[in-house]
Order: sequence, then C-alpha cells, then structure tokens
Amino acid sequence: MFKKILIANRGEIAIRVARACKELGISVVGVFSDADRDSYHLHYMDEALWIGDSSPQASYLNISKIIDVAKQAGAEAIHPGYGFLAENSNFAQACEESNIAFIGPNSKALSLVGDKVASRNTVQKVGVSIIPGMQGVGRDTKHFKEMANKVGYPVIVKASMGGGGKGMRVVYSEKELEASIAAGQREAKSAFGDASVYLEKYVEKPRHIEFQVLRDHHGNVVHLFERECSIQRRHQKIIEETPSPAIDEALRNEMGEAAKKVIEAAEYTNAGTVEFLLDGQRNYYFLEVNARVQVEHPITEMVTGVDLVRQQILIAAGKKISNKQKDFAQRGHAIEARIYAEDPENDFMPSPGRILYLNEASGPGIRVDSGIYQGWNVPPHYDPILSKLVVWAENREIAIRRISNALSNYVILGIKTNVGFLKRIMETKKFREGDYHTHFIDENESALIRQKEKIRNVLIAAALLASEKNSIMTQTGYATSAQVETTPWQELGGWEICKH
Amino acid sequence: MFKKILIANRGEIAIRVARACKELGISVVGVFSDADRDSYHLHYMDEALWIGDSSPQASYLNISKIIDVAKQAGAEAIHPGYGFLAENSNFAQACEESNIAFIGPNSKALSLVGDKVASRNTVQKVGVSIIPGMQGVGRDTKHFKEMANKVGYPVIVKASMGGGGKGMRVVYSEKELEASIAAGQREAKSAFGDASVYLEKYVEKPRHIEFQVLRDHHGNVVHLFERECSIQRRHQKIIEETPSPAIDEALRNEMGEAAKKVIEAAEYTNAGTVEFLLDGQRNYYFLEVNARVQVEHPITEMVTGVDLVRQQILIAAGKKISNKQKDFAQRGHAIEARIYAEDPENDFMPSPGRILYLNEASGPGIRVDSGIYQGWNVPPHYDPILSKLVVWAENREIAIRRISNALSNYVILGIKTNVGFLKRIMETKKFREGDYHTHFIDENESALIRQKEKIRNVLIAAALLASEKNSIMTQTGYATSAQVETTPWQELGGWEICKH
Amino acid sequence: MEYRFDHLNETFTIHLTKEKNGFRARFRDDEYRISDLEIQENMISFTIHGERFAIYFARDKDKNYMSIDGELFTIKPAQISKSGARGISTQSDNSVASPMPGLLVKLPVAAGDKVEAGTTLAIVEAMKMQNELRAPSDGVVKKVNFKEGDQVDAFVAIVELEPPASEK
Amino acid sequence: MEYRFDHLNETFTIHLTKEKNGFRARFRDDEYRISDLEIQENMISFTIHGERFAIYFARDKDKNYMSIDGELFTIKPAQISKSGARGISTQSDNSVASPMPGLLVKLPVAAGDKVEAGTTLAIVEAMKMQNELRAPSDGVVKKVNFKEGDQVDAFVAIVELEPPASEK
Repeated sequence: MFKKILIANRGEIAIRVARACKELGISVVGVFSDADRDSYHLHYMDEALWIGDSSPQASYLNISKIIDVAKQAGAEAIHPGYGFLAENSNFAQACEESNIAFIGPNSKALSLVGDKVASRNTVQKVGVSIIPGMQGVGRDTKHFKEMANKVGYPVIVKASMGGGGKGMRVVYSEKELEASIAAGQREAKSAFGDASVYLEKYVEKPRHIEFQVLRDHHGNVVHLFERECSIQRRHQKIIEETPSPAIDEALRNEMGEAAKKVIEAAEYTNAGTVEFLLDGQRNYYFLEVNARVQVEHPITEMVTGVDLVRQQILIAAGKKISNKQKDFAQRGHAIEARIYAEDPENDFMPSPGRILYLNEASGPGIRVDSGIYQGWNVPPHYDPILSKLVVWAENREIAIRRISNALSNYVILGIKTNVGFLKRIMETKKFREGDYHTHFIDENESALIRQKEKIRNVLIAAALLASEKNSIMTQTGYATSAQVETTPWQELGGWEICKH
Repeated sequence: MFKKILIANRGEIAIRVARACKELGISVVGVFSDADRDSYHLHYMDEALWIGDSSPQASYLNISKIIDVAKQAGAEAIHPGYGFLAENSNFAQACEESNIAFIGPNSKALSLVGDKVASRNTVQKVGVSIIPGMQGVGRDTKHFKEMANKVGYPVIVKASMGGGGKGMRVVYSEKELEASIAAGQREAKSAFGDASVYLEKYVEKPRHIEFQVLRDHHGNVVHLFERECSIQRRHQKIIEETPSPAIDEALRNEMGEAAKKVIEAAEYTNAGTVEFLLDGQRNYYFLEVNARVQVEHPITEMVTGVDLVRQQILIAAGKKISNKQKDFAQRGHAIEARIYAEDPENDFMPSPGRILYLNEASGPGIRVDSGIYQGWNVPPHYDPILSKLVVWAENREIAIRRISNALSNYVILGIKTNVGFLKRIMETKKFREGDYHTHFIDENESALIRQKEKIRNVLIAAALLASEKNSIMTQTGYATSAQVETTPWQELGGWEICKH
Repeated sequence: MEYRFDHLNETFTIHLTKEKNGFRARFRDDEYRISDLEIQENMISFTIHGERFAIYFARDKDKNYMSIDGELFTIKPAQISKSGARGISTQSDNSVASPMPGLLVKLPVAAGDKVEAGTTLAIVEAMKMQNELRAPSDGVVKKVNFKEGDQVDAFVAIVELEPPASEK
Repeated sequence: MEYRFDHLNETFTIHLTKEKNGFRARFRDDEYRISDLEIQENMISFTIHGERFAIYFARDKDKNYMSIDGELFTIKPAQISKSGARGISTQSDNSVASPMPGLLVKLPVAAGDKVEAGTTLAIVEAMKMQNELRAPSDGVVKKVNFKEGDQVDAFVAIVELEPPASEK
C-alpha cells in the first residue's frame, strides 16, 4: 500500500480524497495556488505545497510542477480528483513515466475513452447501442429519407459545424423532412458559413442514466448500479439520485452488464462511469465514459455501502476486487444536490466572495461533503461548487422530504447560492413523481421561480432587528461594559476586542 | 396517521424527533422552559409553547402543564424523547386519559419494566437469566457459602441499602468469604446504619450489550441486533458501537431471541431496549428494559437502515411492522460518541456557557445529531449532552479511524467538552482491538491522560496570533476603514458595526 | 416606527409598533401580531399568529444577508433621498460594470474609441463563466479604469462612456 | 519577542523572531522554523519543518480558546506582576467558590457560624451534577454572598471565611 499520496486538486473533492487516505493510514500531501493559500482543503493535509499563481493553467493544470512537487514530497501516488487533470492522458502518462501511480485509469484506456469516435466504435463492436444516425454529412434527400426511415421518427437534423442549437431541427414525420433539411442548411450556412447538416435519431424526453463501474488490474469488473442525473442546468448536473425512478430491475441488470462490457472492451482500469441516454421506450444509448471519480459518486456510496475513493486507491495499489457482482445491492434511496456559488435570481451569475456565516445541514441520513468554512473568501478563479448535500433514506419519498428539509437548514450567508433553487426543484410535482428528463428545468421554469410572499417574513425580521438593538445587548450579554475596558489581550498584542 | 405531534423534550433528541415527524408530513409543536427560549430545538418546530421556568420540575417534568399545552395546540400524540418523562408511567397514563397517543410503550408495560423486582420475575419466567444470587438479605455464613457454591466464584457481597461501592467486596474463593462478609457488614453499618449484606455472582470484566426491539400493537416483534455500550464513565455510556466485537452470529441470534421473549412477556409495545451483561464465557444476564428511544439509537439505524423514531411514530399510530426478522441485516459498522459539556481535565466538571465558535464534523459516513449552535449559551439546568457524533464505515477498523478524524475536526470553543477525551479512547490499543469492558476507563486511566506535548503548537499559535495582528487586518480585509465610518445600518437602527 | 428596505431594486416599507406582549407589524395592507421574539448572534425567530419562523442573518457594512427556508435575501436600508443619509457609491449611468466579481480577460477598447451600441467593451470571467459587457448605446470611451488581467469587483465601473461627439 | 501565557496554573514562554520566510520560535530548549502562516477569522495554520498544523481559536475578553486535533486548550496572557497590567479579579484564598457555574441548591451556613475544615458550606448543581463545596480549614463564616436558589458563576466567592477567633 502507498505510504504517501499527493492530491492534485482543491475544494471538497480534495478533502474527500484526504479523508479516504487517512482512513487507510496513508499520509496526504496537498497543493495550493496563490488563491488557495487559506483554502479549507489544506486543513486536511499533512503537508501543503505551493504549485503556482491563481490561474488554473499555472497551478492545478500545471503537469510538470505537480509532478515536481510530488517527487519532492516523496509521494508514491497522485489522486487527481475530478476536473483539472483528472482525465488528461498526458498527465497520467507523466505520472507513469515518473514511477508515480496515477489513481485512475491507465493512460491508454484514458486516451481511448477520451476520443469520441474511437470510443463509439469500440462500444458498437461489443454490441452496445449508440444513438443511431449518419456518421457524416448527409448526401441528398434520398439519403436523409432512408436514414430517417431506418432509425425511425422523430429524427433531428444537426449542423455538422454546429453547436448551441443553431441549424437544429426536430422532424416528426417524412412530410416535414425536406423543408426541415432546407431550413437547417440555411441556418447552418448563416451561423457557421457551412451548410452541411446530418441526421440522427431524436431521443425525446431523454433521461441521463449512468452506471458506476470498478475494474481492477486482474480483470475483475463489477458495476455498482446506476445514478440518474437528468436534472441539469446548461448541461451541468445539479441533482442526482439512485435508484433511478425510470428503470426497473431487468433494465438495470441489462444496462449494468452493457456498462461492464464497455469498460472491458476499453481495457479500462479503476473507477469509471458509463453514461447512457434513456428514452421513454426503454431504449438506451451509450454517450461516453467518464474516466474519474464523479462529483455525484456519494449517492452510489450511500446505497451500496462501498467507499468508491477507497476502492480507487486500493485498485491503483494493485489490490483485487474481492466481491462478486451478486455481493452488491442497493439499499434505500439517495439524492445529491450540488451547492453552487451562483445567483438563481440573476441568471445564475457566479458569486464569489466572503462567507459571513455558515451553518451546514446535518442529522440522520445527511452527508455533507464540503469545501468551505465561515470567514473564507470564495475565490473567483475556479468552479463555483461549494459543497454537496447528500441524503439517504429508506425510500424515495422520505429522501425527497429529507433533502428538502436539509436545504431549509443549509445556511450560507454573504454570497449567493443555489440552495433555494434546489429546494424549489424538490418541491415540484414532476420531481416528486419521478417524471422528469434532461429538459426539466427549461420546461418547469415558472414552477421554479421564487415565491414573492417569502419576502414578508424577511422584512419583518429586518425591521425587528433594527428596532431591537438595545434588548439584544442586554438579553444576550454580548456587549457588557467589561468588554470595552482594556484587557490583557490588548496590552499584549493590541487586539481589537470585538465580541459579537 | 397523526397530523400534529408535541415533542415533550429539548436539545438534540427534540430535533431528531421533529425531523422524523416532518418527513412523515406531520406538524410539530415544541415546548420550552425559560432557560430554553433561545434553544436550537425551537428552530425545528412549527409552533413553540412555553411550559414553565428553568427548573426541570417546573417545565419538562410538569405533566399537567405539558398535557395542557398539547390540548391547547391540538396535538394528537406526544413524543417524550429520552430522559424527563420518557419512562414515567403516570405521564403515559395521563396521555391515555386525555386521548393523546403516548409515543412509547403502553402505561401497563411501562410500569412493569420500571419495577426491578417485577421485571426480573417476568424475565425468569420465560427462561432468560438474571445475575444469580440471593433475592434478599443473607441469613448466616452457611447461607452465604451455599449460595456462593451454587453460583460459583467469584461472587460479590453487597450492602442491601447500598450504592456507590460502599460495603461491596469481591470474593474469589471460599477461604476469603467469611472475612469479606464481616468487612462488608462493618462498612455497610458505618455507611448506611444497616449491616445487612447479600451475595450474588460477580460478573468479571462485564460487557454491556443491549438489543433493540420493536413490537407493534398486532403482536409482531422483531429485534434489530445489538449495541455494545461498555465504554462508560460513572455508569454513563459515552461510546457505543454495533456490531459488538464481543459476540458472534450464534450468540447474537440467541440473545436477540431472548430479548424478544422479554418484550413479549411484558406485553410491551413500541421501541424498547433489553439490556444484558455479558461475561467472558458467553453467559449473558438480563439487566433491565429501557422503555424509550435510546440516546445511542443512531448506530442501529446506521447498520440496519431502519429509522427508529419513524418506526416509533408508525407503531404508535397503529401501523403493523411489515418486515419479518429475516428481512433485517446489519451492514458495516457504526460507532457513536456522545459530546458532553464537561471538562475532562477537571474531573469531568460540567461546563455550561457560551459557544463562541462551532464547526461540527461532517463528511462521508458521518452523522451529527446536534442540539447546539454558535453563539448559544448552554444553560446549566439540564443534562450536559450537546450532540452525538455517529459514524458508519464498511468495517470496524475504518469506523474507528473515521470517528477519530471526525473528532479532530469537531470544534466547540468557549466551553469545555469531552471531544479530546473521546478521541484518546479511540486511540487506545485496547479499544482498537475490541478488548474492553465496563471498567475500561478506570483501568486505562493513564492511557487516557492528555499528552503534554500538544501544548507546544497551541502556544506557538497563540504567540503568532499575538504577533500577527497587523497582517491579519490587511490580509483578510476584516477591518477596512470603511467599517469604522457611519453606515446606513447605524443611521437606521444604531447597530454597533463590529466585523470580525 | 416605519422601516424602509431595498431588495432587488424595490423599496419595501414595514410599520412596527411595540405592544405589551410583542409587536404589531404592518406590511402592505395586512397587520401581523408578533410574539416570542428571540434574537441571537445570527438568528432571529418569532411567532406570527401561532406559527414559528426562524431566520438566519449576517450583516455586512451596508447589507443584511438573510436566509429563510433555504431562500436567500439581501436587504439594504432604503436610500433616503430627502435626509442626509449618505448614498453608497455605485456605477453611474454611462459606465459599464460587471454584475459579478472576476478576472478581466478581454478589454478590446481604449480611451477615445468610438463604439456602437452592443459593442463588446470587456469580458469578465469568474468560476469558469465568461460574461461579455456591451455598450448600452453609441458613444465614445472616456476612460478605462482597468487593464486586462486585473481582478475587478462587481458593480465597479470598468469602462466609462460619453455621448458621441455629435451629441455634445 | 517574548510571549508569556498561562494555562492550567502554569506559565509558558515562547520566543518568536520574524525571519525572511516566516518565523523562528523557541520553546523550552528547542527551536522551530515556521512557514506558510495563514490566519483566518477562527483558524490559524502554519508549517513546522514540513508538517502542517491547523488550529481553531476563538477569543473571549481575556481568554483564547483553542482546539488542535480535537483537544481544547484555554490560554491566557500571563499576569505580569511587575508591570501595571490589571489582574482579573478571582476568589481570594479564604473564600469558597464553585469550579462550575450552576444553581446554589444548599447553603447550610450563615455569617458568624463556626466551621471545621471539611464542613459542607454549599452545594452547587449544574447539568444534573451536584458539587459539594467544603471549608478548606477551620474558621468562621465572615460573609455569605448568595442565597439558596441563586444562580452562581464559576470562581466567584460564595462563602467568605476568616480564621477562628483564637487565631486572630
């Protein structure tokens, strides 16, 4: 087993990994940029080394510097967390070349799954579906018609150079097809200067279902069931749950076996996630492999009882997965809500700044993986994720109530957060019924707007606070006369005594 | 199902119960004494009603007042928590007479299990052992010798009027017996004015093992396995774990079935705990039934996935336990540490007072059931329990590391707590090996003393804080000139602006 | 007594009257009886007609951050124009500022440049999000207060404009 | 510079010297190099010879409460007798105080009573624990500062004694 691991990351995931290391008796080396000199993750490290200025390029993305400090500290392995260098095959290779274990897939598998075309080909070879459609530009109307009939309506026409919805047309029947192609071509031409379009099956009301897989260096592979991550804002997952309300036992087993096939075909090692799109007719299509520990990994841990980060370390150290597929089971229901520093009342604008007051949720079935503390100045340089609120309960109904109550008691003051927005999602009928898909937030915009009535109690509170200043002073004894006298602390160090 | 429940308690257990109610869609009514006007549990209540001045007798033990406010609020049930009126059969009866459901056992069963002699008789009738020995005062030397031979050495001579170890003598062989009886009688006479002594089997290195049982009003009964609570200070449990390292599957099943027999014989309903003493030869002896939700109930919840407070409410509402014994299983390992306001460096003296800073442990596998908040003045009138730190992990070794790390990061400043003491227990070889019993703390006193070396870093920190005052001001921007200018808040309400 | 607060460009008024067992509050056309008021360091709780509310708060020099049921509100004392209360300096109408603090990654204009409405004046990046700041109307760049690579605060003028020469 | 602190009736001295990249601290006979010092509102962290330490702290008017690895320490600036530093008023030698705040449940003596060493002078109760306060030596009760049922603070004289008449 490793004696010392360097964690090439920051925030909540760096703390998550540090905890797993310490529980294995492994010493941890943390790294920090200029902006992170006072960051919370350093409080969980046995050593802390500076890696560059505040920009991600100069620090957390700086491969040679990170390899250097790992050598300097004598770390035998590096855990990359998620984001930054986690899926960078050059980094994995640099680790391999420096005889430092990269806690993640081998660099060859990492390259393969990072290449969209190569990974789609690999997946198809083992009989797992991808979204059917043209592999390149459509030639003529006949070609489009044939393909549309082959994959079945509805289909979608997309600009080859496209992105952001420009040149896209959903087509529900053959009689609309020709006109849609022409419209798509016109729009593509004007947006990208290239009229090329192609066609694929349109997955209606798609649900994002992913499977957690573990594979060791001895060829043992198991899946740890699914996570549903269909609640997304701007393609960013914000709420995840497991089990998915959309799949049953039979489909779960089928998709789980498909995910294992994908991982085996890629000769992938360590923890990985196979992402699928699921439609309303039980069809599922491979999307991609996420070659890292996922932000949403805790919900799998809550229902299976398996510590995924610990498994990552054990697998990287060459240990065998001793349990068989049949040894794993889902118990109860887990939901994660990602807490971001952003303002839902102002177009989700990022909101760095000082945390004046912090009271994180706690209690039965509640897990908080947090990277923040009261008094900390959230820097503007990195991802806005602050922490993750995860709940477990005996069933989905209780889990939703539990996370909703926990959000009510998750208090971060001084910056804007999405806590209230997350709670509003939990309270929608659609979410409660499990009847949602990846367009949920767009389609339920009006139900997610903050209710105006809440302001009444806030204003009354503000008025009471303003009026009650004197009684506070006496009631709670904050400002007694003793505190304005000279005290030994002042004589010693000149502290400004400022009780509150 | 109940629509409204009154919680006749305070602190962490009142919050625990409130959460369970809210998750069932039940509205909660809290109560408070004068000392608890600003207590944290009120923040979890939909209504809050005053029940008396600060003394427990006038408030939380005031049966008629509590019944009155329950009626006034229209509560259909009362949850008593633990302590206070939880095991008071008069209170249970008063509830029954007012047509308010008492969330606990029926008053008849409560009376029975509260009566030591009656419960021992009941238990013996169904073939469960009690500690063998005299049922009354020893008559003469012959009587003592006969009984000692019958139960086997070692035996203990105890004062009939006794308590606190006075008049107690452990006897290892017959040749010491006569002298020990005489010595015990002399000591009993001088301590209690009554020389009567009796004899029972001395259980050496006893372990405290208790079984959680649930029984509904339809006669269904299940046990949810054991909790080991042998780490005690002055007969107060401070650390509990499950599974117990002292019992195996066969003994677990046997003791679990014995516990169910006891509960059935008492016609007990709702959640109850059957306490046993276990010796080194797999003998176990019934001690008593705890007729309430236990402080340590969370560890059972962590390994079984069953929400015990929810079950209490459901059973009180007449629901059936739908699962059979075979449906329950223990998964992983859980440990609880009770956080008390007391000073281990000063004979565990209680330490009420203001909490100046609070940062509670959190993260994977960590549950905190807390009743405190930063800024709160812990009142001196009630039990010193502040919160409970509970961890779950895949196995015992990881669970111990996890709780040890969590204790390191459980920060309560301004009052004294036992956090460091609990951590020292976790770090003893004996505890790590599971080799302990109820005399653990006395026998390991020297290993539990705080190491002197820790002070070095604290003193360096204090010196650095005193020397660095100026750089703090600029580095972290706490005290900019803007803050000493007049601000709108001051003009509005005269607030003393005091940033920190 | 009357209290006036600003929240998201709206001004709200609360009338508060002290009574024997608490307060009477008037908001819009409704009256509320408030009892069992408790104020702690960062928490205020009270009962309105039997229902209990708990609100967390923290104060900055001119703002009160409050949280109720997970929803955040930032409340300021209202700017009282008739009195001598000092206003907080904010961006002027003909300057462009970022709605979020962040890194000034692009600043393609310089003093003296003529710009049309909609021209990108600056790009500010924070937490992996880029925000483009555009000219609200035609004009001439009067002053540029930062340079590329600078860290800028929210609501602080980055580029100041003046009307085009012809309008002067 | 030299810093002196009191902790549990002991006085400790730390010498601190500012250096280019941090500090040098001397404690007893050892020297420590301190780098990467960070101080936040309630946290201080630094590196000593490669090892990182994080300590939480909170200050009262005359005490600094600190937590390291779960262990709590209460540190006070040392009482400097030669300087003009004002001492904190504590119980005098011939008075009896409670080591914990609590309720004065029994006060069986009155001014003028003769007491022997070991006589119970008061019982203070807090958090379900009773603490008996006994006379440290023979004497006469000079003054009783509270009555039964009063709430008393820690280290505040409850009963004041004077030597027995014969010794005067």
